[in-house]
Amino acid sequence: MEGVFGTALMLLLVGMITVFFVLFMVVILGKLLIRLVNAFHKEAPTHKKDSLATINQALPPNKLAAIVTTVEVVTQGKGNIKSIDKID
Amino acid sequence: MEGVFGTALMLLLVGMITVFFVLFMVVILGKLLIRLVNAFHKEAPTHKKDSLATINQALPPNKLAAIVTTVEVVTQGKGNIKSIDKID
Amino acid sequence: MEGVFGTALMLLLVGMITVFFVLFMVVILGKLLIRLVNAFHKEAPTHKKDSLATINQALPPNKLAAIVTTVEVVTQGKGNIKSIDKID
Amino acid sequence: MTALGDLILSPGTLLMLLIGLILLYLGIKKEFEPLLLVPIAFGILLANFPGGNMGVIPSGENDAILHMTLLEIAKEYGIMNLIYYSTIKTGLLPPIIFMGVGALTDFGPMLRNLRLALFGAAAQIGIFSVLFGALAFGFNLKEAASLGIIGGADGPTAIFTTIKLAPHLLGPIAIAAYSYMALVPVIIPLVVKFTITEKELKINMKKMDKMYPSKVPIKNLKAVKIIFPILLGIIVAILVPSSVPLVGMLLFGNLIKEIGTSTERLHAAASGSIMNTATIFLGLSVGATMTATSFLNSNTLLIILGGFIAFAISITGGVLAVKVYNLFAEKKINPLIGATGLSAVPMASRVANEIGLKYDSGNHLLQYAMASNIAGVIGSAVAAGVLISFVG
Amino acid sequence: MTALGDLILSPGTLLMLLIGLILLYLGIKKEFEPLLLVPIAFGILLANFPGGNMGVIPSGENDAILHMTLLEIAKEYGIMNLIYYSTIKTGLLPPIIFMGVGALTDFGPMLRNLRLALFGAAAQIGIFSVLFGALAFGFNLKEAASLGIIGGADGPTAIFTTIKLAPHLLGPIAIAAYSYMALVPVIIPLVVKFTITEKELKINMKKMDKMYPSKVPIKNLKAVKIIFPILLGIIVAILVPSSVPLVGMLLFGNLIKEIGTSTERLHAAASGSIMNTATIFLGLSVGATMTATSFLNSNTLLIILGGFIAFAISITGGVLAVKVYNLFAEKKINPLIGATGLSAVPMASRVANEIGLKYDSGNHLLQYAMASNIAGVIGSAVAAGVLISFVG
Amino acid sequence: MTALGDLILSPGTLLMLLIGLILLYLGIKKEFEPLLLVPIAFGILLANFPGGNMGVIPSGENDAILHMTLLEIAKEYGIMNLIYYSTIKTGLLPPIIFMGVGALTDFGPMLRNLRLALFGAAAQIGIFSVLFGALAFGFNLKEAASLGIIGGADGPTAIFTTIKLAPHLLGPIAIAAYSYMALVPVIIPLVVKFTITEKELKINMKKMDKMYPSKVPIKNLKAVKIIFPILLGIIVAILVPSSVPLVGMLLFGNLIKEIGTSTERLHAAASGSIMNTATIFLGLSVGATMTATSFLNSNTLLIILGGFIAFAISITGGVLAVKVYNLFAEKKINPLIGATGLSAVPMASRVANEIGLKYDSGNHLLQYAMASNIAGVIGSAVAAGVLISFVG
Ligand code: NA
Ligand code: NA
Ligand code: NA
Repeated sequence: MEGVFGTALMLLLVGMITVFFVLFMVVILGKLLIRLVNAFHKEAPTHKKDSLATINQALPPNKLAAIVTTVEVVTQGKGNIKSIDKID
Repeated sequence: MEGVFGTALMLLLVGMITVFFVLFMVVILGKLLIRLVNAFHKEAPTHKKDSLATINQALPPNKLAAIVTTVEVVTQGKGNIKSIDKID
Repeated sequence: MEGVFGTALMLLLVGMITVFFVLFMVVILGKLLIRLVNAFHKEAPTHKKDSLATINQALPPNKLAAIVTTVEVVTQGKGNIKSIDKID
Repeated sequence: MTALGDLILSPGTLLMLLIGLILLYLGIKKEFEPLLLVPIAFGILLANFPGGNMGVIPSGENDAILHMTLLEIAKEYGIMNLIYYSTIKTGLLPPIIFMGVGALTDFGPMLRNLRLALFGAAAQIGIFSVLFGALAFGFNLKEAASLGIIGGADGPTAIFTTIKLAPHLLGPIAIAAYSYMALVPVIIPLVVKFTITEKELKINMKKMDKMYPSKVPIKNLKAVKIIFPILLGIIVAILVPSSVPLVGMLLFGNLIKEIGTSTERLHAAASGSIMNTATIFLGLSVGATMTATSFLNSNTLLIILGGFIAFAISITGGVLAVKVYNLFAEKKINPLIGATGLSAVPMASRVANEIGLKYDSGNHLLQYAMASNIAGVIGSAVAAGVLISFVG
Repeated sequence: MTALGDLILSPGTLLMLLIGLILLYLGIKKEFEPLLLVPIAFGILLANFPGGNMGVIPSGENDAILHMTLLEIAKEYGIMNLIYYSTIKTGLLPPIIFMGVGALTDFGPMLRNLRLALFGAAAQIGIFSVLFGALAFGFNLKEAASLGIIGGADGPTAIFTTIKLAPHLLGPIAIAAYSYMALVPVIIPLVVKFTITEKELKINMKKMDKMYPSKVPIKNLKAVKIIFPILLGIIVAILVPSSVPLVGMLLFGNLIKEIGTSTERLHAAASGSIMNTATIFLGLSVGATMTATSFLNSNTLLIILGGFIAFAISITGGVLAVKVYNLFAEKKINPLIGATGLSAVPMASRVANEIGLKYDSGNHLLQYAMASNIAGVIGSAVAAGVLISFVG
Repeated sequence: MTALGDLILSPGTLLMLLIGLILLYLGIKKEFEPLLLVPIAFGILLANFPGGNMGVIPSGENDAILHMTLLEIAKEYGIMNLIYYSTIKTGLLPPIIFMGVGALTDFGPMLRNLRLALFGAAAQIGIFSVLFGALAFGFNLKEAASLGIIGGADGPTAIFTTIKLAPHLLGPIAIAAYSYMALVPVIIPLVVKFTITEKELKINMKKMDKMYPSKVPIKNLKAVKIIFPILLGIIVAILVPSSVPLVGMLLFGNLIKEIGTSTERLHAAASGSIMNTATIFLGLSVGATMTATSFLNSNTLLIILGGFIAFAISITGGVLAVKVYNLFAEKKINPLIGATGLSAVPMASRVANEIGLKYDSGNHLLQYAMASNIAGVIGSAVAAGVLISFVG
C-alpha cells in the first residue's frame, strides 16, 4: 500500500511540473510568436473592406449597411456576405 | 395451423388492450399532471421579456422590433436573439 | 515487363473509348431528353408565385418585398419563405 | 459491356428498374412522401444495375455476414452492405429517426384534448386484424406481424418492427407503409364515404367545446410539455418495455425540444442534421434491399394488398370508436377525429380538416384531429412493442 | 406487465430512476450544464427501465464483448450498447467533442495576457492532491487517477481519462464533473470567502495595466491566432505525447475556426452538427452506464465527495499561486484570476467577474479571468496525458 | 521527455513535420484547396509526433487489422486508425463526399451546351498516358493506375481509386491531386502558352452562338435537370458498373438538389453537415497515413512528378481535341474550353474565363467552360471505373 502513495507523490510532482512546464513554454513561445509576427507585419489584410467596396458599387450605402447589420445580428456574427445580387 | 390463429387472436386481444391501457393512462396521468402543474403554478417565467428589456436599453424600440421580427421571419421562429452588440 | 505495357495500351484504348462513348451518349440522350421534355411541356409550374400571392394578402407589398429580399440575401438564396405569421 | 447483356437477359432486373423509376415519379411529381420515397427509389436503381455491387445481400439468422467485421463486409460486398449491416440491420436508424420525429412533434394539441388520445388506440386495430388474413395466405407469424404493422401508418415503427421480425420483407413493407401514408388523402375520404353520415361530419368541435367547456385549463403549458414526455416514457417503459428503444428516443427528442433555449443545440441536431442524415442512409439502403430476387414474388403483392386492408381497417376502427363513444356521451365528437387516429402525422389531420370544412366552412378540426393523430404514433409504437415481445 | 413487478421488487432500480429524475430537474430547472446533464439523466432512465434492454453492459479487460462485431453487439445487447461500445469505449467521442470545444474557443484573451496562463497550471493541483485520499479509501491507482481528474473541471477530459483508466466508474465521474462545473457559481465564492481578503479582491487589473503597461502589443492578431494552435500543438506533442488525441483535436478545431472564411464549412461542422451529435450520443450512453448494480455502491459516494474536494483544492491552488506571485511582483494580480484557472470555461470567469464587480464596480475582470480559465483547459488535458501515460 | 529525444534522432519525422507545416502554409496563406489541405496537413502533424499514437498503420492484403473489430482497432492502434479503417479503408467516405459534390453541382451549363461535354472526355487522356511512364519507373499496374488517376483532377475520384488499387500510396496521391487542383491557375496558363495561338484565344463563343444559333431551346429546365441525373445514372451504370458507387452517389446528390423544396432537407444534409463531416475525417486520416516510413521514399517524388505530367497531358488533350474539332466545324470553339475538360471544378473554368477576357474583354467563357469542366468530373469517374474493373 505504501508503494501506491509513493507513486501518487511521484505523479503529483511529475504532473504538476509537466503542467507548469507546458504552460511556461506557452507563455515564452507565445510571447516570441507575437514578437515574430509583429516583426513580419507590414500591411493589414483588407479582404473585408475590398468586398464591401465591391458591394458598395451596386447598392446605396445605407441599404448596404442595413443588410450587413441584419446579417451580422441574425447570424450572431457567423454570417458572411459574399455577394449581393439583385434578383429580378 | 390452428395454433397460429389462436396466437393471432391472443395478440389482437393483448395488443389492443395494451394500446388502450397505455393511452388510457396517458389521459388519466396527463390530466393529473395538468392539475398538479396548475396547483404549483404561481408566476409565469418571464425570461424572454427580461432579455428584451436588456436589449431595449441599448437600442431604440422600433429598431429592436424590426430586428426581432426579421430574425423570427428569417429563421422561421427557430432563431433566438441572445444579444445585440454594436460593431464599430 | 512487356506484358504490362501491352495492358497499359489496352487500358488507354478501352478507357478513352469508354469515356468518349459515355459522354457521347450523354450528349445524344441529353439532346433527346430536352426534345422530349419540350414536347410534353405545356404550362410552367407557378408554385412560387402562388405562395407569394398568399402572403401578399396578409402584408403590404413593400414590407413583403423587403422581407423576401432580406431572406434571400441572408440565406444566400437557400432560404425559402413558406409563411409569414404575425406574432403578437 | 456485359452489363447491358445481363440486363437484357434478366427481365426481373428490368422490372425492378421500372419500379424504381415509377417510385421516383411518385415521389418527385406526385410528392408521395418524397423525403423517403426518393432515396428508396434511388436505392432500388443502384441495387439493380448489374455489376454495381450496390444491392444488399439477404442474410438468414446464422449467416456468416453477421459475424464479419466492417472491413470484411465492405471488401466483400461493397459500401451499401456496409451501410445496411451497420445502421439498419443493427436496428440503429429507426430509433434515431424517431428521436428526430419527437424533436419535431408538438404534444400541445393532444394535451389540450387528452380524451381524444383514446381514438389513437382504437385506430391501431388494423395492425392486429390483418394478422389473420396474412396467416391464412401462408405468412408465418413473424411475417404476418410485420405486414400488420403497416396498419400503424408510421414509417420508422414499421421498419423497426420488420428489422426485428422479418428483415427479408423490409423493402416491400417500407414501400407499402410510406406509399399508403402518402395516399392518406385518397384512403381516408374513401373510408369516410362508407362509414360516416353527413350529419356526423357536421359535428362542430369548437361549438361542442363552448357548450360543454373543459373544467381544467392549462395554466403553465411549458412545464406540462416538459414533464409530459418524461411521464409518458415512464408509463410506456413499465407497460411495454420492448418499445423503449423506439418510444424512449421519441420522447428524448421531444424533451430537448420542449426544454427550449438551453438544449436548443441538441434539438437542432436531432431534428436537423442527424435526422436528415439518417433518412438518406435509411432510404438508400432500404431501397437497396429490393433486388429482383428478393422483391419479385407473390409475397410482395400480398404485402401491398394487406397493407391497404390494414390501413382501411385502422381508419374504420377509429371512426367506429367515435360512433360508439357518441352513443353514450352528450358532448359529441366528429368521427373524422377517429379517422386520424391511425397516425400518418400530419397529413391525416389535414385531410380530416379539409373534409370537415367541406361540410361546414366554420368547422376547423385541425387541432382536434392532431390530438388523436399524435396519439396514434404512440399507439402503433406500443403495438410494435407488443408484437416484438410476443412474436420476436 | 412483469416490468412493474420487477420495479417494485428492486428498490435499487427505483432509486436509479429517482436519481435520473433529480438530474433532469437540475438540468432543466436549475440549468446545470443542461447540454450534458439532460442526455445523461435521460440515459439513466432508459437504462433502468426493466426489460428495455438499454443499459450498458459492463466489460472487463478480457470480456467477449470487446471481440464482438457491431451486429453481434446490437443483436445481443441492443442499440445503446452498440452506441456505447463503438463510440465511447473506443475513446472516439471525447476527442471529437474537444474538436468542437476548440472550434468554439477564442485564445485571444489568453494571448493578450499570456503571463496569466501560469495560473491555469497551478489550479490543476486538485487533480493530483486527491490521489492520496482516494488511495487511502481503497481505490486503486487507475481509479484514483480517474477520480482526481474531476478536479480538472473539464468534462471531455474527465471522460477520456476515465475511459482509458477506469471505465467502470464512467457514470459517477461524468456526473460529478459536470455537476460541479455547474456548481462553480457556488463553489468559487465559497473558496474565495476563506482564502482571499477584501483588499485583494479590490485589485483592479485594468488600473494595473495602465500603471505597468505591457511592452509588446499584438499587431496582427489574426496571424498570431492562426499560428498559436499549431505552435501549442507542437509543444504539447513533444512534452506529453499521450495527450495528443485530446489536445490535437482541440487545436485542430481552433485552427479551422481562426483561419476564417476558407475553412468556415469545416468550422461550422466541427462546432455545430458534429459536436451536437457527439454530445447527444455521449450523454445518453454515459447515462446508460449507470444501472443500479454499477452505480449504487460506496464508490459513487466517495467519487461525489472526492470530486468536490478536488474542485476546492484546485481553486485554492490557483488562488494561492497568485498570492505567492504578488509577494514578489509589483504589478499585482487579483487572486480571483487564480480561482478561474481550474477551467469550467466560461462559467468560472463570469463568476469571478461578478465577485470582482461586487467589491469594485469598475473592476471588470472577465478578459483576465478568461486567460487563466482557457489555460486551465490545456492544463487539465496535459495532466490527463501524464496520468494516462504513467498509470494506464 | 523521451519524445523530444525521439524527434531529434529521427530526421525523417522532422522532415514530415516540416512537410506538414509547409502544406498548412500553402492551405492557409496561399489558399490551396484549404478545405482538404488543412485537415491533411494537420493529420500529418498528428501522425508524426512520436508517441501520439495517431499515425495510420499500413496494412497489406492479408493483415490481421482487416479482421479486427472496431474496439480491437481502437484499443491497439488508437482513434485515428479507428477512423481510417472504418471510413476510408472501407471506401465509404469518397462516395459520400461525391454525394455532396453532386448536391453542389449544377448541370445547367452542360445541358445548355451538351456538345462541349465531349471535351471532358478528351481531357482524361493524361490518366492513361501516364501509365506507361509509371510502369517504366517500376510501379506495378495498380500503382500506376492510381498515379494516373491524378490526371483526372478530381480529389474524391483519386482517393476512391487509390483505396481500391494501391492504398499504400494514398497520402502522396491525395496530396498531389489536391495540390495540382489548387495550382490550376498556374498549370493551365502554362499549357495554354505552348498550345493555343492568340487567334484561337480570341474565338468568341457568344458571337459564334449568335452566328450559328442552337435549334433546340430548353423550355422546361427544371424537368430536364431532374430527369438528367437519373438518365445519366442509367447510362453510366450500364456501361461502367464499377463506377456506380461513385457516380451513383454523385447523381443522387444532384437529384435531391434539383427536386427542390420537397427534398430540401436531404439536400441540405448532403451538401452541408454530411459533406463537411466527411471532409474533416477524410482529410485528417488521409494526412495521418503519411508517416515518415510510408511517405519518404522515391515513390513519393515520382508521384509528385507523374501527377504534374498527367495534369499537363490532360489539359493538352482537351486543347488538341478542340483544335481537331475546329478543323471540321464551321462554328468554332475556343480551345480554352478544351483546357477545362480535365475538371478541377470550378477553378479551371474561372482561369479559362480570365484568360479569355485578357485577349478580348467581351469574351465571357465561364458558362461554356463549365460545360466541359463538369463533364470532366463524369469523365474521370468513368475512367476510374474502367481502371478499377480491369486492374483491381
Ligand atoms: Na399509428
Ligand atoms: Na482544467
Ligand atoms: Na476529371
